[in-house]
Amino acid sequence: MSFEKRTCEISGLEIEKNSESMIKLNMATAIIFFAIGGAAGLLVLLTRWPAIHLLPVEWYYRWLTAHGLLALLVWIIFFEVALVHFGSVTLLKSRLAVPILSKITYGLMLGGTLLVVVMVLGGQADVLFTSYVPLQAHPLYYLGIILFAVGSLIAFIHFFINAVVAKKEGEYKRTLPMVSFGIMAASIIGIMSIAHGAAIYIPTFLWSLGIIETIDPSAYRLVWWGLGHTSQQINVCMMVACWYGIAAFLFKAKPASEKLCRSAFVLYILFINVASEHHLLVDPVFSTWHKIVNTSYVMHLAVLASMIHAFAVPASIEMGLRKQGYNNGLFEWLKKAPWGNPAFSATFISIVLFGFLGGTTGVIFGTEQFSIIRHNTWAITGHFHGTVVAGTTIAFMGMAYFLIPVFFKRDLIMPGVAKLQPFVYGTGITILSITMMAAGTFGVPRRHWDYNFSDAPFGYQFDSTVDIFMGLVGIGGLIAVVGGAMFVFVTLGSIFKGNKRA
Amino acid sequence: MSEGSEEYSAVQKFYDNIWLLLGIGIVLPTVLFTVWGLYEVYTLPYLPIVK
Amino acid sequence: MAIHEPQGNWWQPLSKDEKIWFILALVWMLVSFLYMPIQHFIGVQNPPSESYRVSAEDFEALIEAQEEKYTVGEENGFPVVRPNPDEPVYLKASMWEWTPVLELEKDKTYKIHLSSVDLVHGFSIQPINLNLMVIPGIDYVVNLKPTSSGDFRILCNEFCGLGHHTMVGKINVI
Amino acid sequence: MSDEHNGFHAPGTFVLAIIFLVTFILLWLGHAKWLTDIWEMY
Repeated sequence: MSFEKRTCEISGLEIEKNSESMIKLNMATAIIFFAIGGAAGLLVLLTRWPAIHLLPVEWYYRWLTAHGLLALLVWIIFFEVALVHFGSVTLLKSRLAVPILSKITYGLMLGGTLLVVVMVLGGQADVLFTSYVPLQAHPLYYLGIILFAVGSLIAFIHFFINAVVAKKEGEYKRTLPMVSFGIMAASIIGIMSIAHGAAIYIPTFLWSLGIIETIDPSAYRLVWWGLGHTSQQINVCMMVACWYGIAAFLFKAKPASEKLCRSAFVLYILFINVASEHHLLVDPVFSTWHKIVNTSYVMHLAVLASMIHAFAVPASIEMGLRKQGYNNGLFEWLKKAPWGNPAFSATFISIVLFGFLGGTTGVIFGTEQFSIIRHNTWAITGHFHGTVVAGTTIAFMGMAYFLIPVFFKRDLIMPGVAKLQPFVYGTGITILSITMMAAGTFGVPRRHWDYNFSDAPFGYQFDSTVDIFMGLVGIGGLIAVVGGAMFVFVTLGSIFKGNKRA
Repeated sequence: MSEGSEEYSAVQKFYDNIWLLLGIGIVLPTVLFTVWGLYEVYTLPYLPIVK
Repeated sequence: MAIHEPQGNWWQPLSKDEKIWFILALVWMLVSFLYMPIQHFIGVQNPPSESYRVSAEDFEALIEAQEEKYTVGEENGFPVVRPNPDEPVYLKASMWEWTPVLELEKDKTYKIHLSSVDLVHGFSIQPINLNLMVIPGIDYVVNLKPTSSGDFRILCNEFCGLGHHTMVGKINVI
Repeated sequence: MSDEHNGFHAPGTFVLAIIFLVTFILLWLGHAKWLTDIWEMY
């Protein structure tokens, strides 16, 4: 088949025109929402920092809702839509099968996002990210989420359409390349996740209009987490695909074993979704067997998969660097690795932090009994800042540093800032995540405006160590905000003002 | 199914079948987590109240 | 490369380090997941599994009956209830209070019925940091044995509206 | 390479992985200990 494409001289990739414009659009939109979501995070941070306690109570919860939605959902899913196009078109040297679908996706997601943001900041949806019924928001809030979800669902289905077309036209024979395979796994998880989103948000929307009388709060929690946690598994899967991608682009690295790495992705597809059970471990209603089977027997197979990836990716990088001659001792390859290249440093930081901060604590807090001492404390917030931020977000930052020159045909501006950025951001998030978990260990609740309980009928003071952790969370958060701002300036600056390449 | 002279293992064929993966990836967690969970929600008995 | 299609049969044996790592990871996962069911038999801290449906009216009635029978005093406007360890104990979550204040005896096991009459709340005993969910319309039966004495607080750790941060209850263990 | 499937391809990564596993197990054991500090419940 012939279609309009160009060959990129940096990566050697063949870039098809329709997908190129969609990748650029989704990536730029993602970064803009990252900036807004990060700013919302700063407001939340300054409120929880006891020395400042910036926002009044209603605005704290509104900005917290906005921070969750924008940073956890909007930034990440827009970036993932770009990756879906990258994995199913660019990497398969194919074409965008149905260009209009990509445009519909973009329109629905953007429209949904704007509607949701207006509703939340307009004070019509003080329900937080999870909107547990019977808390109720304005119907337009639910409608906004539904639009966003339908848009992203179309994008994930589009992966399969593109893959079928590519295979039919002979662009690949039988096996997807590893990175595409990972993005395919993420798309399956995405379809599963968003189907649950539809199953819960459409009835909730009707309920907010008064058409349905009640929604069972337990059923809501069950199905909502089929969306809420599963959507985080899309992120995990996409992040791992990015690790493999960067390792391949920078070091021509080959997965040490196709068999092992693909098996790990298949374990994700089959088993990682039931990790949603983590949120229900100390809920009434669900039986011990429902909890144990879904968390233990099944979920641990997905953790095994993560441990395989966590070994396979650095191993492939090590093998690539050893081939380049850095073969002395155990760690010469690590010392001589291209630490000045932000695409590499971000990827490596993402692997290490995801493993040590997010991964270990995720498995531990998700153990049925350990949930008793961690559920809904700030330790949980610390955990997912270790996964979604230190893992996924930093991996996507690395991918952005690599993809912007490829797709926008512009050089990165301020290379010195870009070089430092992953380290600054990584340091900030590490401090933030660890100290949040430490405070949570003492029982500090998440989603809480005033941990001094000054207006409560019975006063309570946490152990005085907690004050130190609360302050450190503030400092770590500020460092992360600086790192995040550096990323936004470098990437948006490069997109609009970077030196043009031929 | 044979293309060229090489033998492919059954697992490799399974991993290359993206539609099968899509099907299992949706059905398995939906049954194990959602359907089972909803069954427990809607069969929960009422509190026996001692008057 | 991971961005190209692998050729031919890629179902090949693993290298030695991969094999060792895979086995170590698998063994550790087995330990971690066998722990959960085993802890139900040998451990004394497990998430309770008994629960029922209950309407807000029925639960309010149970709370009132308990207050009539066992109230021993009052603290900050809340009745202080000293229940009999042999009978069920009821604790109500609502926006934004925990009723009543419970007075429990150390090392006695109580069957505590937790429910909410409006929104989803989070039951968090401090400073021991024991956390459970409270769902409206559901009665969660918790067999609880306080093993330390003193004044304890019940925080709400699930967002329940703008007064969420003032929702603090009390348990005295004597 | 004769030791294609016998030798260690990535010894450095293997050492890092073992450090990770030890951290993981220690953290897990810490939680098992902290769990026994709370009230008895079932």
